[in-house]
Amino acid sequence: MEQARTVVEMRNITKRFPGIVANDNVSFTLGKGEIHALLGENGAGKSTLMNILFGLYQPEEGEIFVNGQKVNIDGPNKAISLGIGMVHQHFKLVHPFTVTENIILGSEPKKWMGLAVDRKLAYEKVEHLSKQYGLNIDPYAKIDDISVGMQQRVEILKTLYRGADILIFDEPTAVLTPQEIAELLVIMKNLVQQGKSIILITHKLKEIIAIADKVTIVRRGKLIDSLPVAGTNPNMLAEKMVGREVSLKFDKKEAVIGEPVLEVDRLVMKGRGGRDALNETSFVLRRGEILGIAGVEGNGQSELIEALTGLSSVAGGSIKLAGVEIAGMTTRQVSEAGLSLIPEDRHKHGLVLDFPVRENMVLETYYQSPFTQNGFLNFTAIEKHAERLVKEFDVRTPSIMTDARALSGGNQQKAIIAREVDKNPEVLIAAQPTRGLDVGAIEFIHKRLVEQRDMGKAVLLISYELDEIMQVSDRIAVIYEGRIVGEVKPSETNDQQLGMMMTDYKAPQGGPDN
Amino acid sequence: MNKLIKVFTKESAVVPLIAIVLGLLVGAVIMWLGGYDPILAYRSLFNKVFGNPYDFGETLTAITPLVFTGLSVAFAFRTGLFNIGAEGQYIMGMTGATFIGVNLHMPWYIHAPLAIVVGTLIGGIWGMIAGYLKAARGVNEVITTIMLNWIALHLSNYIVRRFLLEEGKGRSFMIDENARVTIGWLSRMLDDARVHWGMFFALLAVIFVYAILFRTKQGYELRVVGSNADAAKYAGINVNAGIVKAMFISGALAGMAGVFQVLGVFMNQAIAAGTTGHGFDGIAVALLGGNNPIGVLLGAILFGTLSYGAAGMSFGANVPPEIIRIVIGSVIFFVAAPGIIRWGMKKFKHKSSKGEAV
Amino acid sequence: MDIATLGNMLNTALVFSTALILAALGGILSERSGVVNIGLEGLMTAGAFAAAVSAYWAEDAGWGAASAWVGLAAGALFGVLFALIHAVATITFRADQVVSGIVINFIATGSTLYLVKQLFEGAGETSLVNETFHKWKIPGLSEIPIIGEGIFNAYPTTYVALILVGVVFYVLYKSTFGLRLRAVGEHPSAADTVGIKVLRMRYTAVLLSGLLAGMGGATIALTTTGTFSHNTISGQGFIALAAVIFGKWNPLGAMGAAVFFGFAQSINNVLQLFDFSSHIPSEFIYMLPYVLTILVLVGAVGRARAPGALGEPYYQGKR
Amino acid sequence: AKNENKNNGAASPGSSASASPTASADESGKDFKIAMVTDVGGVNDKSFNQSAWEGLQRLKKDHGASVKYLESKEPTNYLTNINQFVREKYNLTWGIGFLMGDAVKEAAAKNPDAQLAMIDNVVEAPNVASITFAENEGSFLVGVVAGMMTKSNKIGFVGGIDIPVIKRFDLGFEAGVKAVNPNATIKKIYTGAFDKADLGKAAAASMYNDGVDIIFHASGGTGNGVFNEAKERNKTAAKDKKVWVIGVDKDQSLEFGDDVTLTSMLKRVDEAVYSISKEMIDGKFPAGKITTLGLKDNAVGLPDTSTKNVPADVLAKVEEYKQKIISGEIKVPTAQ
Ligand SMILES: Nc1ncnc2c1ncn2[C@@H]1O[C@H](COP(=O)(O)OP(=O)(O)OP(=O)(O)O)[C@@H](O)[C@H]1O
Ligand SMILES: Nc1ncnc2c1ncn2[C@@H]1O[C@H](COP(=O)(O)OP(=O)(O)OP(=O)(O)O)[C@@H](O)[C@H]1O
Ligand SMILES: [Mg+2]
Ligand SMILES: [Mg+2]
Repeated sequence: MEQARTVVEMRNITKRFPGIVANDNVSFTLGKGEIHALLGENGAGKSTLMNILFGLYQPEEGEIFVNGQKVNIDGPNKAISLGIGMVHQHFKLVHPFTVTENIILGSEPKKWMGLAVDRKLAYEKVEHLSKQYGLNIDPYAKIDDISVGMQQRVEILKTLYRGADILIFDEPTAVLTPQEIAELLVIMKNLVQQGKSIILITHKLKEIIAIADKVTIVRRGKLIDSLPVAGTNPNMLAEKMVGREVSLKFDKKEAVIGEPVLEVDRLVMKGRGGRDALNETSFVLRRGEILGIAGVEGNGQSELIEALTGLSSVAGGSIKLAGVEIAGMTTRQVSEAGLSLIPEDRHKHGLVLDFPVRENMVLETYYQSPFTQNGFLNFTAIEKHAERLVKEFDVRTPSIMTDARALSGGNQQKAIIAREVDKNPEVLIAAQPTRGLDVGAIEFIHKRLVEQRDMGKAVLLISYELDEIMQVSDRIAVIYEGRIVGEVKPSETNDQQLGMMMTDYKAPQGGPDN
Repeated sequence: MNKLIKVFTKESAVVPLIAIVLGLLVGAVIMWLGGYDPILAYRSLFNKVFGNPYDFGETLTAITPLVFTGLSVAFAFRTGLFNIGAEGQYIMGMTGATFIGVNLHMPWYIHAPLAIVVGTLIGGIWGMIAGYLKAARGVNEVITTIMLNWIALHLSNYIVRRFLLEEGKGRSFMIDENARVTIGWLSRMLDDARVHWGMFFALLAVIFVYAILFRTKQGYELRVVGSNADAAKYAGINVNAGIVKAMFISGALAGMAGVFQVLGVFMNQAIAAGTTGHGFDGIAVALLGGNNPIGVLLGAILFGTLSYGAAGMSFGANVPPEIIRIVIGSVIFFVAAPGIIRWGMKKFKHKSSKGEAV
Repeated sequence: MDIATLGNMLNTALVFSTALILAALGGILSERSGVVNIGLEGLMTAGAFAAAVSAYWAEDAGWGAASAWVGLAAGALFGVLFALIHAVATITFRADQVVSGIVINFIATGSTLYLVKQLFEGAGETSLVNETFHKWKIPGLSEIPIIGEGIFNAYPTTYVALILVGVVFYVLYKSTFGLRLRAVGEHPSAADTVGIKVLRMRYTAVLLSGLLAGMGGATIALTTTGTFSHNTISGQGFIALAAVIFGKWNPLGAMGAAVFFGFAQSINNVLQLFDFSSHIPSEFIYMLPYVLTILVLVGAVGRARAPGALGEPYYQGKR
Repeated sequence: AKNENKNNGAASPGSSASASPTASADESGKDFKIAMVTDVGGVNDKSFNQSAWEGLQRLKKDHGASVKYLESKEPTNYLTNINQFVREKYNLTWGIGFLMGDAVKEAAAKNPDAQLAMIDNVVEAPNVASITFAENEGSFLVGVVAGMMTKSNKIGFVGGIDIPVIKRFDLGFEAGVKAVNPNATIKKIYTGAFDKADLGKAAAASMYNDGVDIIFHASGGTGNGVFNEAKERNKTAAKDKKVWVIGVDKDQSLEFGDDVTLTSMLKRVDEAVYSISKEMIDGKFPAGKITTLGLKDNAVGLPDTSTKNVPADVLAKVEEYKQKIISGEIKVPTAQ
């Protein structure tokens, strides 16, 4: 690697939002051909800093230099023309559009004197680019129909299509499977070899150690340190990030396993397009254990959740909760029978964002005494309940009257967990409970899950993140194409083996070439 | 209580006030450009409304249906539904009340309440049709309510003609004395203005809607459905039933507007060529009131006062009464886009601080 | 019912549908960009007013047959003017789009009538325009059975509307502008991050919707009434809005919905002329178009999917 | 001051038709305030409201009375608008249009000292003068014209809403046609509205397509569409395929031209308003009386301009029937 020439320099950037300084005099330098990690807790200001570099926000103070020139990045257009591309934390894809349409959007190849989009040329270009970088994307597919991993590749292609030399990845691995992560890391290495420079935001310290050249750490908007990765270790990074010592090793007592409480037997459910989303899925969950469901996204996990919670009806099979058949019950009946769900999508399914915390805390129990008396809501009881949960679960909110929308992701998640755990369920289903959260928040949530287990409850953990599954579960069931294809103990397996089970690995597949 | 207080907190009280002033100013400028005397016009408007007991009473009567239709639209909005059909529900409510009022003969303590209940129910059912079609078939309620408005108009004309017609009058028979809800003593106090119990029902409806929405389990459910239907489903709330219920209540409220127009004002139902617009005005009132029951009440008062006073403007200052629609439109505009007012205030402050510096 | 009747019904239906098609196209453009437009009624009112007034003036000034075209242009222009209010309120000041639409309806009805009274000595209606549009028979094509009489002997505005359906379809689905417009309506921040000026696109779309809806209103004044008064536009804007949704935000779909509606209206007249149906109470016949619309919607499979960002004001950096 | 005129004086378009010479102006009405309240159609409805207002304006011109109107925006306004004038001590307040009946009755009962008058409806009260018209008689005569002049033997009637007044037009017309041409068929369409020109146009199109060559409309603004369709057809039609419209209330040939307007069924609301108001000024207000104005009063009938399109022999026939109706030899039906 050549001696790093500076391609981006951000000097003394300050950006304020109402009531908060998101970036406080932060400086940041990116060298050519470098992979530079940006690390910090939720809300530390990482995305904000990068959004400034990409022209989405204007800083109150500070200067930006690109390739040695002082620039004023007043919008994404300017950033793009400077060769900056960004893969956003929340993908910026138009779902009803095809892959190609998304990629060319804004700089379309034209025909007929610019009157029409030259689709043929566009598809060719995308196909070519996809080959060049080994991304393997179907240019004709609709975004709606492709996996999250593929969607991310579309985002990457978008930047490459625009000729970006400086690529910003904002938490690109939060939503990916282990295989996809491995592939992404390869792709990134590939990119720097082709002369690109990369800024990588991630909460996963392992990834930083594995791939980054430098790391910059921010905390509460302030720059803490910027140092070469060589010579650091995860513990040291974590400590710099949170400002205190964190134990990355997750300790839990041996599980005391009791009788079966959730018995799922040959569950069948039709998915979209008539194919079986659940194909005779069977497993048993016992008291006092955490069963992790490992699997690549889209292998029936969502359908399994819908079936268990009564959100969708099943085509066959049985679900017994503490001996009672719950297949065919309504969501409410299932909930009353003792099943709680921490849903995967907290914004869409877990909360009413425009309601205050107070009212979100009784979303499933509002109709029960003491929250409702004679048809009227009892706000004293509701408030007391909310105050207690906020305190017990350390939900950081200005007050219980604050709208849920205003809470940070981590605190929103804590609120949901508080609500679900407090229902004192027999079975707690946790779907992707820590997606996008920082190490501190993750630690908190994992502890709560184990606490439930230790109280003799049963926990079903559904996650696409192998690390999480391996750390938290007492037993792991692997789901593949709607079927449980194997069960293992975390202590008796490893990433590789699990990864193979998850993809029903039979023969080597043509991965990205390098 | 908190919500009540919220209504009167600084920002939310000041912006509407400025909006009203600005709206009146817009009207004044237009009148002035048209060669009218805006001051005389507004004075005439004020006089028309507050100048004598009769007109004051009639203003109350004009406000009453707007409170109901405003609540109707606001209620639906709160539950995530856009009810453009208050107009049709109003007409159906009217027809229900007329039917009972004309065809039955009972003591007043049964007759009037029965007419109110039946009219209200029919309005509710009319709203429920749109709710049902949305819940069961996914048909957008905006289209169905628009269509149902026209269907209601013609259907009620048919019912009046076929079952209720007083030959040669082009309207139904007068309703039974016992079905009327006029308030004799108050009416006499107000120089025979057609005041009726409907306005007290309107106030009750404000409280009722407020209580339902923010105080009851039912309202909580409906608001969850309105704010995030997916979350409602995950929370075990029956979203489809919620939609149907919400449209029933919304329709019933609009129906009540029609009920009291028959039982308190007209005492009959005419074969109508078109709709009265109370339902559409209800949309404006709901929006003026920020879809909050108390806001709706205030919005209806403003709307009703201006509309009723418009005749005074045209009488006293010869101003075409259409001007008042511009005024109302402008007020809503400024209420809806508080950004404009804030932007204006900022500019203003900026300027004056600059002035000081110089 | 013979063949000729069918052609005649189609012809009548198209007269009725033309304004709906134009306004619905406007609605589609606006809503595809993410801006709800329930102000179509008001925009049509503005268009009808301007058309009636300026065609009358043009006629007075001796412009002859060109007067109607002047009226059409003026209607379009006035529609744009009122749409500008909607655009400023909803796009720049992020006012609630439904509220702003209602405001447009209020201000349009109020101000046009006020202006009529100012311009016509206190009259509530503009003076009659004689130089309105007249039907054009397309030689050759008009000889085809049914559709010849049905489609190719129509007002020029009908041809304009049908051509515009094609144009809008092409623009939406084939052109760069359309791709960007749809992106803005589905996911504005995605569009923003690839350098598309979201607000500018929305302005363009809303102003175009004013143009088209204004033309729609003008059509009614220049082919049907010849004047403008308080009831020249009475509900057509809302029907056009229904056509937008019914047609699933697709120009061809909206055209289908508008023609369907026009057809249902003309059935209604034909029914009154036949003996077998003359016993049906007329009220039920009047209801027919509306009932049919609901029935078709109930029978139609698949829910309409509104543009993803419809109704949401755009803030840069909003998640 | 400019605006004062708008309401109180300036002739509205088309009002000059029946104005009497200004030379005869006297000041007998100087101290009298006379007002009218329109129904929701508004003062420019090209129909009875407008006609009534023309009558009042003529009264002002001829006799110096001060006149004023209020338009009702919705039915609740009927009573409040009337009361506005009654409270302002107007000498006479007119309720124009059938729909105002109940409101006039109510106001009259509550204000026994006030003088009110009513067009198109009967209000039995000691202080109200009620004026109705025998529309069926006039319609009979235009029916005679249509029956004699149709070439296709198919004649159309376009009604607004199916209410008693419109039924009178309908039945009178039908009787007239049948009297002279028993073989003619009459097609009827009620559009269900008085203010939807598009429905009028569609209805006319269906009729003309069906072979109808003359349409009589009694549908207010909806009729604009009928005229529009007829004009459109006559633009391109061969001479022998020409279609006609028979106008209503006013001489509609003045607005829509005589190339489509065969004749009109005049209903002289202006005359009635003018003369009854004058009687009030002269102290001869027909309080409590019901006046039905028909052919004998020249309050309904054909305008003079009919000679343009209606041949003399037909007009002669019309005159013959007119006499028969006046003499009572022919009874024109009013309702079924
Ligand atoms: N558009 C905005 N308006 C107001 N405040 C904002 C906005 N965007 C970010 N913030 C604030 O700025 C702070 C930094 O946010 P940012 O999204 O940059 O954090 P982050 O480091 O990317 O967090 P995460 O790891 O969760 O992605 C947050 O605490 C938030 O309060
Ligand atoms: N558009 C916005 N307007 C105002 N405040 C915002 C906005 N977007 C975010 N915030 C603020 O940002 C803070 C954190 O939001 P953010 O979504 O960055 O949280 P997070 O911890 O990064 O969680 P996530 O996992 O959802 O990214 C909240 O306190 C919220 O008030
Ligand atoms: Mg975040
Ligand atoms: Mg971030």
